[in-house]
Amino acid sequence: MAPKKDTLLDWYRQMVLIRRFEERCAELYQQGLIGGFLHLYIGQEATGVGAVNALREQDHAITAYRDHGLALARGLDPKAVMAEMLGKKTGVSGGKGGSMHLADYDRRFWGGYGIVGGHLPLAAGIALKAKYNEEDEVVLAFMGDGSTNIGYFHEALNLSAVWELPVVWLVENNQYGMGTSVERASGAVEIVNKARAYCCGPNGRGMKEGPRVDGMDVLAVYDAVSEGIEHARKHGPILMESLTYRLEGHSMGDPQRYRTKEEVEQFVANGPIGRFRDYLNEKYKGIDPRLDTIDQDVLDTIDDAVEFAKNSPDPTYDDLISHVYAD
Amino acid sequence: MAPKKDTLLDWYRQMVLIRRFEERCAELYQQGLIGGFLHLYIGQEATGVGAVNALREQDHAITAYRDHGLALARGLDPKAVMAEMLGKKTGVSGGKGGSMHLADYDRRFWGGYGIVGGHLPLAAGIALKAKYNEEDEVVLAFMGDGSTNIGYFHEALNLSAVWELPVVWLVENNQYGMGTSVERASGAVEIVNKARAYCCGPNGRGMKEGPRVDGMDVLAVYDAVSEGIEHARKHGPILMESLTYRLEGHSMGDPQRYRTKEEVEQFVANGPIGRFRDYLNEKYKGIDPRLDTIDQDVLDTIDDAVEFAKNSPDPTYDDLISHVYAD
Amino acid sequence: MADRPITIREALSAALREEMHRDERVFIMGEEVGVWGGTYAVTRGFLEEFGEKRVRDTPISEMVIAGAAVGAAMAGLRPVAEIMTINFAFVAMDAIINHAAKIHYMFNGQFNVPLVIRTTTGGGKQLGATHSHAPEVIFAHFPGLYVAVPGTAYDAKGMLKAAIRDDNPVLFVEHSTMLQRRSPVPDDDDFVLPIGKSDIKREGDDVTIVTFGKGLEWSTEAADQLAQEGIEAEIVDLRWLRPLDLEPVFESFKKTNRCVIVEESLPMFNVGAEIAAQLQNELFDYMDAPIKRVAAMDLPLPYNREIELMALPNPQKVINAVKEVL
Amino acid sequence: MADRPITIREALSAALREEMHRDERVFIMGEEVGVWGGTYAVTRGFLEEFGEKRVRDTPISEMVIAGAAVGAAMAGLRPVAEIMTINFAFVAMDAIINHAAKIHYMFNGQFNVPLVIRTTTGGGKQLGATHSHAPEVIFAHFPGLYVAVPGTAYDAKGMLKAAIRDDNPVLFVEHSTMLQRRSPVPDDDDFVLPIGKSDIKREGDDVTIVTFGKGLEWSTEAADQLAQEGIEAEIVDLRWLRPLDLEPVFESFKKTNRCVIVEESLPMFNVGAEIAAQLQNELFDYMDAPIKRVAAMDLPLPYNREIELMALPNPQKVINAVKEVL
Ligand SMILES: Cc1ncc(C[n+]2csc(CCOP(=O)(O)OP(=O)(O)O)c2C)c(N)n1
Ligand SMILES: Cc1ncc(C[n+]2csc(CCOP(=O)(O)OP(=O)(O)O)c2C)c(N)n1
Ligand SMILES: [Mg+2]
Ligand SMILES: [Mg+2]
Repeated sequence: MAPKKDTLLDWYRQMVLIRRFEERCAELYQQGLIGGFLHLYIGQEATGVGAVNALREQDHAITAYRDHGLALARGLDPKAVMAEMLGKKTGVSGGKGGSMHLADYDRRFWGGYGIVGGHLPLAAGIALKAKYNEEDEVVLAFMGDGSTNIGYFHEALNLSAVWELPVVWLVENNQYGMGTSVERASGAVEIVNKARAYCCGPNGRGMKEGPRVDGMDVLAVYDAVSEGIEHARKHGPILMESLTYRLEGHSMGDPQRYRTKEEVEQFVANGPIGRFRDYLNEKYKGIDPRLDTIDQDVLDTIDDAVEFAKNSPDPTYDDLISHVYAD
Repeated sequence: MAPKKDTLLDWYRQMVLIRRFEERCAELYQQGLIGGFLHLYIGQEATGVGAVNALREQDHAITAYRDHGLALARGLDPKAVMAEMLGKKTGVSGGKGGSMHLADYDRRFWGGYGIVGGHLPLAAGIALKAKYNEEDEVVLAFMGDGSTNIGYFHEALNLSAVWELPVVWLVENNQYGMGTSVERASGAVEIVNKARAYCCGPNGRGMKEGPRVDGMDVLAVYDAVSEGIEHARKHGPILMESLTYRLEGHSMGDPQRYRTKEEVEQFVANGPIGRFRDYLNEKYKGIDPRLDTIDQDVLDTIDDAVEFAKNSPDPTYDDLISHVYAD
Repeated sequence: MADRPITIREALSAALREEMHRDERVFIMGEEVGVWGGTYAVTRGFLEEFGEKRVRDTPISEMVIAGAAVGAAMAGLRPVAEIMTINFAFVAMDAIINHAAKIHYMFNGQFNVPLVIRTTTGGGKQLGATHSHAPEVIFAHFPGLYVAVPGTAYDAKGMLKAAIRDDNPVLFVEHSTMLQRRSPVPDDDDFVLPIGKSDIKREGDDVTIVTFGKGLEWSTEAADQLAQEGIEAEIVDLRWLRPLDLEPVFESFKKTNRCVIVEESLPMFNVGAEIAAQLQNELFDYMDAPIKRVAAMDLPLPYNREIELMALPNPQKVINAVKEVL
Repeated sequence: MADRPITIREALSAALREEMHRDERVFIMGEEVGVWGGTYAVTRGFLEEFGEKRVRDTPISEMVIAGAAVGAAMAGLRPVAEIMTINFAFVAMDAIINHAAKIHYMFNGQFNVPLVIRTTTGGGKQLGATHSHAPEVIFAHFPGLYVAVPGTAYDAKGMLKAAIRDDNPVLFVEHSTMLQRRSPVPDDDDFVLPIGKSDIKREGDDVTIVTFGKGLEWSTEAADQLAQEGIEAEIVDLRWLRPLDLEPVFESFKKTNRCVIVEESLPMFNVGAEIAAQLQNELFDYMDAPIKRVAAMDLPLPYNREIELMALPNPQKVINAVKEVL
């Protein structure tokens, strides 16, 4: 079912929101208002928005530390997300998590995690819950290309195959893990090929090798992940790959010796937002002013978020010592 | 180059030696002279003997805890191996290692390791040494089917592919990891398929998917591993699989609820030693008495080994406290 | 409901079985828990009783055993994950320390992790350097996790039930050579012990012995022998390394003014160190003698039985230490 | 050869560079050590200088980084493996504890493991619960491994060179917030410090402060302030947690009779516990006051800067502890 116009405009809004939100974060980082690591999602918006919007309300999402884009796409309040970036008590994780650890229980957004691959077993476990309770829920687990080389990946994908868990394993292949390109880090350079290590058990049970989708095309991602979710619901896990690109450094202060300016510029020129805007302009003649309005609205949203975050209180000593254990 | 008669007879001797040696070990275990875990290799002799004999002197072998057969095939002195089983000072590991930790530096037999998969990175590291020093050496790394599901496997095989290390990864698929059959533990039931996760990088670099060889046929194993070694020398890693069967329990005291007596009996009837003896009798008419002599010699060898082991001293307090650190 | 003498193995089985009957969300996952019946036979018959859904054999994949259990717990189930022995918990260390123990805090309480990781510990079985660890202390180092170290059937049952009912991750450490120890246990589905409470296992006025797990066996034997010489040792069984309850230790020390800590851990940076440090800090004025520690020797354990036993604590070493402080 | 003030980062680079020139068998492997130049820029320029053979970027695979380095070391190379930060060492824990530390013993000395694992430690950078560990103590718990925790450029260089030349596995722990600290270092290719020697970093008669790593910074600042009040602290820098050299601590304590231990570790089962326990045991008659410990609070570190700093030690906390024991 092709998405409606309003839906497409909302995706556009989400993509622009992510982009502007992160640009503002980079500024706030320079000003010292955001600390720690800051991993920007800029360039990967089509992947995040296309994939997350393929989720149904009851489905789950989980990812690594490069999580702002996915959190916003999943509908987390930009105010609370920005407050978390600034470490405020009103942040989604009470200011204790920071940029890498955004989560929202109510939206089934299980967080950002900083240990590469560490969240993949969690995804399997969440999917097990759905299967155990016979609930129609799917887990969409995002991960970077680099993380597919760690032991966690292997164990989590294998378990999901053996137990036929409803997981869509989605590799955001942005071509580098920090400064190491895929072909310098991975035996298989087509990451979806790794599915073959988890297929096929009795009656063809196991991991489906999904497509390598153009991760700069939000519609393509949406379609592919939608199909992936259908597959996961009915048959079990699938591994798919979104070919994308990180336009900024790995985190703030990356010397970027591992790639050329020209390489980056080529991707800037073909960025996902511009492409989608062209598509919308093509499809809906005369829509451009409406897109401008969205652009403006997004800026207002972000101003509000920053304002909210700045005016929010820091957590206190009581917060520091709370939630070490559940009571 | 087809092996000569003497070679074949020597393989026969090795296989019988392993079998009788372990039968004796089982007795000594019942008598309380061997302690700890005792993982018998009975049923897998053709794999060990075929594979180890494909090694050249300069090559390396490493394995998990099910290591008696490989140690003996690699030419470790049965006396010193038996002494290790009994925990004596004269044992290959000074009585500190025991059954699971046989090793011999001089024979490039890097040991028996008890943590499932833990030795696989070591194999990669040993191969790296060869490559680093531009030496024509190959590492033959044995592992069980069950160990291919642990993170170590993934990381070690991937690294060997990316760095093009001279390793033959040989899975001894005896169909169970303890009580868990391959199809209950592994997404891929043809374990060699897992090679596809490590292939192919730039210029086809990566893991070669090797054959699934009849692990009950010592000649087939020898041929396949010989080719594997050639491949590893020239091109880098290869993953291969030997289809075999463990006729005894996982270790002593295995209730074996996971398989039927009928299943076991079927493999007993087609055991590797009987098959090889039939082959020899077929190929060399009138050889049977010579095989009987070998059988008898082996028993003498083992008697000597047990005698030696029993008469050897226990390690002392000084041994206990030595080699915690190298000096 | 009368107490019945049962073994620690039976106590553990009973606790698991009762909690699985009580709460549908409780399930077991791990290597060989199902078809095999548990490497230490604790879950024998469970597959038949509860079925494959609730008794889940896993591949040899400790990282995902622990990690998937964390995810399932966050999502609302109550997994009892088994790591066959604590020697294999190093492979799962990140999942335990960085995930099980941190998630509740890191996301400001949004997710609970009601998880029990059962495992067996201990040397003395001729399994050599990599298979003879008793490293409970390094897990207890980290906040966010509880660490249970029962030494009797009574405690094993009451503590395991408490662990399963609690909303926090618990590393539940059973000693592989104590599973046949027998003691009376209430035959009561609601027999649950509090989390983080030490227990006086024996009363005495002359010296305080603080211990846990296997140490309880050595200490009890030592105390029996000491009693024949007229020396009355009070034994405080910690039962939990986290939360660590030292109140009974302090109370006892105020009376005895002398203390020996007994544990199977390695001798450096161990449980005894913490207790000695806290005692001298809290009760400086009560110290009549240095606090002594009995632990394993500072080396990997060897296979050979003779020398392995030399490296481990035993009742005689406890007696010697007690005599040093008297 | 005169001493030159350089940073810890420069000291580490120099040590690595010199040892790589001296010995062909020494090579570097780890994540981002090559093209990137090291996440903390310690190996910047090394790829250009030594080539891909000796400066080896790896996949994100800590288990095999540590494990392959063990194998290479057993086979005769001398790897310097880098685990980007100690937070990621939990994933490699089994390779470090069960393999690096055990192999020499388990095979009765047949194989040496001349391996250095470099890593950075420490909180205080707003990285949150999983990225702010300072868990050196849990590695030091295990025999078979050495654990280095330098706090000055001088020590960093001399200790790293010693670690590379030694035939044992060494976990070499650098503090991520101290890399810019500067001190004079001999410009000498054969400047090598002994393994397992503590060092008196400041002399004083009133109190002994025992510390290491980042604690040295806090303790020095505290001692400076205390000096202004006429309190002279003696600072013993452990430098190594294994081998642990407490002789200088004992000597100092005999003089001061008072001791504070300062570390970034979590507060329970930490380094201070061991030292306090040993002090009361060895020098019971010299104790004029309880031994105090300053450590991080017993919780995972949060992201927010204000509360993160509350949880960590600082000079004021050291001063307070010193005043308690005086
Ligand atoms: C276990 C572990 N090792 C190393 C790191 C350091 N690290 C953080 S991000 C990263 C690169 C990950 O690359 P990829 O998976 O491709 O994700 P991307 O950053 O490209 O989104 C590394 C090595 C870590 N966080 N965890
Ligand atoms: C990390 C780890 N987990 C669990 C174990 C316990 N264990 C020992 S052998 C074994 C089964 C291994 O099966 P496989 O690899 O097929 O080898 P086989 O015993 O069949 O030779 C298990 C689970 C272990 N030693 N190490
Ligand atoms: Mg990437
Ligand atoms: Mg097997």
